[in-house]
Amino acid sequence: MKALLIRDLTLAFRAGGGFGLALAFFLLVAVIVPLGVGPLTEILGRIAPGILWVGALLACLLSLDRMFALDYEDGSLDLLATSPMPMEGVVGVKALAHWLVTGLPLTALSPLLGLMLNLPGPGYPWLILSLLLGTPALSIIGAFGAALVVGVKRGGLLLSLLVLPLYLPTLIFGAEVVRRGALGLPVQTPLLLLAAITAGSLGLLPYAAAAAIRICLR
Amino acid sequence: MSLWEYANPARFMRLTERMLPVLGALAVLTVLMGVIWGFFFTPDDYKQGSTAKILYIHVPSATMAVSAWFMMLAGSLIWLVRRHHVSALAAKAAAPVGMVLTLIGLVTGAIWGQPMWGTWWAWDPRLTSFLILFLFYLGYIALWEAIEDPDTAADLTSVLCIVGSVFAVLSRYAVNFWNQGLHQGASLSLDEKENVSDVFWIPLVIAIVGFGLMFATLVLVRTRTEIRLRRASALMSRQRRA
Amino acid sequence: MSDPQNWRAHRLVAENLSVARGGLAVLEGIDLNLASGAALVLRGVNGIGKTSLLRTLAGLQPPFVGVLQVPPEDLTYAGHADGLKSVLSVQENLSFWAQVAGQTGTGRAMAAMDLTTLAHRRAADLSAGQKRRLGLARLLVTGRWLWLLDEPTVSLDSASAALFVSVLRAHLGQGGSAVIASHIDLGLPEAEVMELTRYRALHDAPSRGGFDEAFT
Amino acid sequence: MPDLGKYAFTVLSAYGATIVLLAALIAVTWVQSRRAKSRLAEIEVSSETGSV
Repeated sequence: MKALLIRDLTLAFRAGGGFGLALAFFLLVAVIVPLGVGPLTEILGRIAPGILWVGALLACLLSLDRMFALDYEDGSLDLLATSPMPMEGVVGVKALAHWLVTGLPLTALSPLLGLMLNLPGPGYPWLILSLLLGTPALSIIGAFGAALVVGVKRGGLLLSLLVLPLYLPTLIFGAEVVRRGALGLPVQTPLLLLAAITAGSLGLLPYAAAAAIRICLR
Repeated sequence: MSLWEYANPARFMRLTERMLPVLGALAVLTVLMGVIWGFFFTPDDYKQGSTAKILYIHVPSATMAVSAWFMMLAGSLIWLVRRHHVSALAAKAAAPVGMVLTLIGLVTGAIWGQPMWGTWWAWDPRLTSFLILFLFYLGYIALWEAIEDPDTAADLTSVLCIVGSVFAVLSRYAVNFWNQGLHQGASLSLDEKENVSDVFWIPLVIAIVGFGLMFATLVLVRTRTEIRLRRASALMSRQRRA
Repeated sequence: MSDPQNWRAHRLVAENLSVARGGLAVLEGIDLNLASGAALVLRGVNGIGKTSLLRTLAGLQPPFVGVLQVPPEDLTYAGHADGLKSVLSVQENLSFWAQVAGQTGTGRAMAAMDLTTLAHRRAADLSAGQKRRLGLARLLVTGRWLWLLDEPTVSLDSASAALFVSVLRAHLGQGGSAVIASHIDLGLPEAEVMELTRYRALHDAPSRGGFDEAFT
Repeated sequence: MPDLGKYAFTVLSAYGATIVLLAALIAVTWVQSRRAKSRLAEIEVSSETGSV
């Protein structure tokens, strides 16, 4: 398990691994939206929670199709499936690696983008906390989607179509935490619901994703 | 003879061959009866005026749009547990029907809301939930289309249907939560059935039954189509090998 | 766990095995009984189902019909693709698969497949034959009893092929076993040869799902 | 025809949209069913020995 995590992280950081793409995309969203919406700080501050969460979600989506497809093409997935490692563990490790190279850096970068979008002061801790709690769900839900389209050539667009609806509850509660936090309202309910979605996804989706991969390899 | 024997394609074809004309005729009859009764012979609502007549198409299609997903879920579970091909194909056949009914629910809902909201689209929680349901249907159908091997496609779409059901329910609650306080009272609730009197209620029930029968008819026809295509491709691959 | 001490007791048994591709049986009635130290070579024209049979034995796809008994977690599969990452070095690729299999040490495997001098070269910079040798070295580092090999000598020159056969023979000598799909003669006279043409599924073999019956 | 009052356009467009969508669904279902039928018939004939 550890070996797989280290290999995936190494691959992500080596040339062509795609680390930083998601971050650059996230940054791009924060630049593009004000250019489209206009520079009024008041409006930007109001929509900042939503933009930051939508940006993080799309950035996560960007690198999902590589998660299993590359290993499928070069035969590694066959070899992992016949190895003593349980497929659920493989899925979990892959999702963890995805989170470490996208979700976690996105969370770290988010306060800076919040600044650029004029997010009100009280919102920052909730922004970081909600992303920290919510991005693991994005990674594991994404792993499930990627597992479904493993055998499909050029499955990128299909993957987005499958995964985006599954992302909606996470998005709604995550953005709600930040919006309420920014307005100084109590955030407990959406925060707990967000945590519940993450916990539930982490607990159950590895089994569904592993089943999907086994089906694809048949 | 157990019910499961109808999962044999040939037996299913023979049974539905006899059933379809009756079912189809019943469906046309009840749909027309419910809708015509509702459209021509019900009074206007004291609050909503003649827009209440949209009820007789909106509510049945919305009801069946959700029921269709549940039927697909049942079909997927039966396929995963008992490996009956007809069950998987019935789920596949139901998806486009469910999607169109969802679309009808969305369009009629938006049109109904227009005079109240003053706009063609409002992010009313109910409409938003249906929009999300529509996306789930799209994804499910797209996954069926994308995978070549039929058994693999059946397996993967079944897994998607189960996981999707959980997330669809979550989305429903998330949307309710997200929208609270945005339209406070100003929005038209499409859910004011409590004070609907019998005058409206009876034709509505007939229309719902009619839409249900229509759904069943369409799904049966489409399942038969899918079964024929499966047999055709099975024969094809045999010929190719011979 | 895989310890060559226990290999003598291992056995691969298949009874009346049918193998399917795309829901249609391609091979049927296969009986196998592979003892420790034995090798089996699968022969047959392209498309007869060699790969499907190997993938079934590997547990990647379920048997269409029949019973299959394989010592759990004591096999390794080598398909057409070698499972190499082009940006990782020979050494890194190999030690990854060793760790996945719960083993350590890659030196012996690299020496056996004549890769030691290439240890720090990236897999992207290897020739096709060198890649294949790396893929076969992976078999050694996993330390599994049963090797399931799909055309292992493709893109190997005759010297490398001979090297591979000697490695395979050493594996058999230790009590290991192998099932090999191969077009060409490997120069492994002790291996039993199985001609798959005999097991080709009949034209009217039943397919999955009961679509064999006409509807009218 | 009942008097639909000021909402005539609203009500009629809802019914119209429904009829169009349902008609399209039924038409597509019918065409697909016809096509599958003729395709299968063709293949059944060409593989006389095909049915067991």
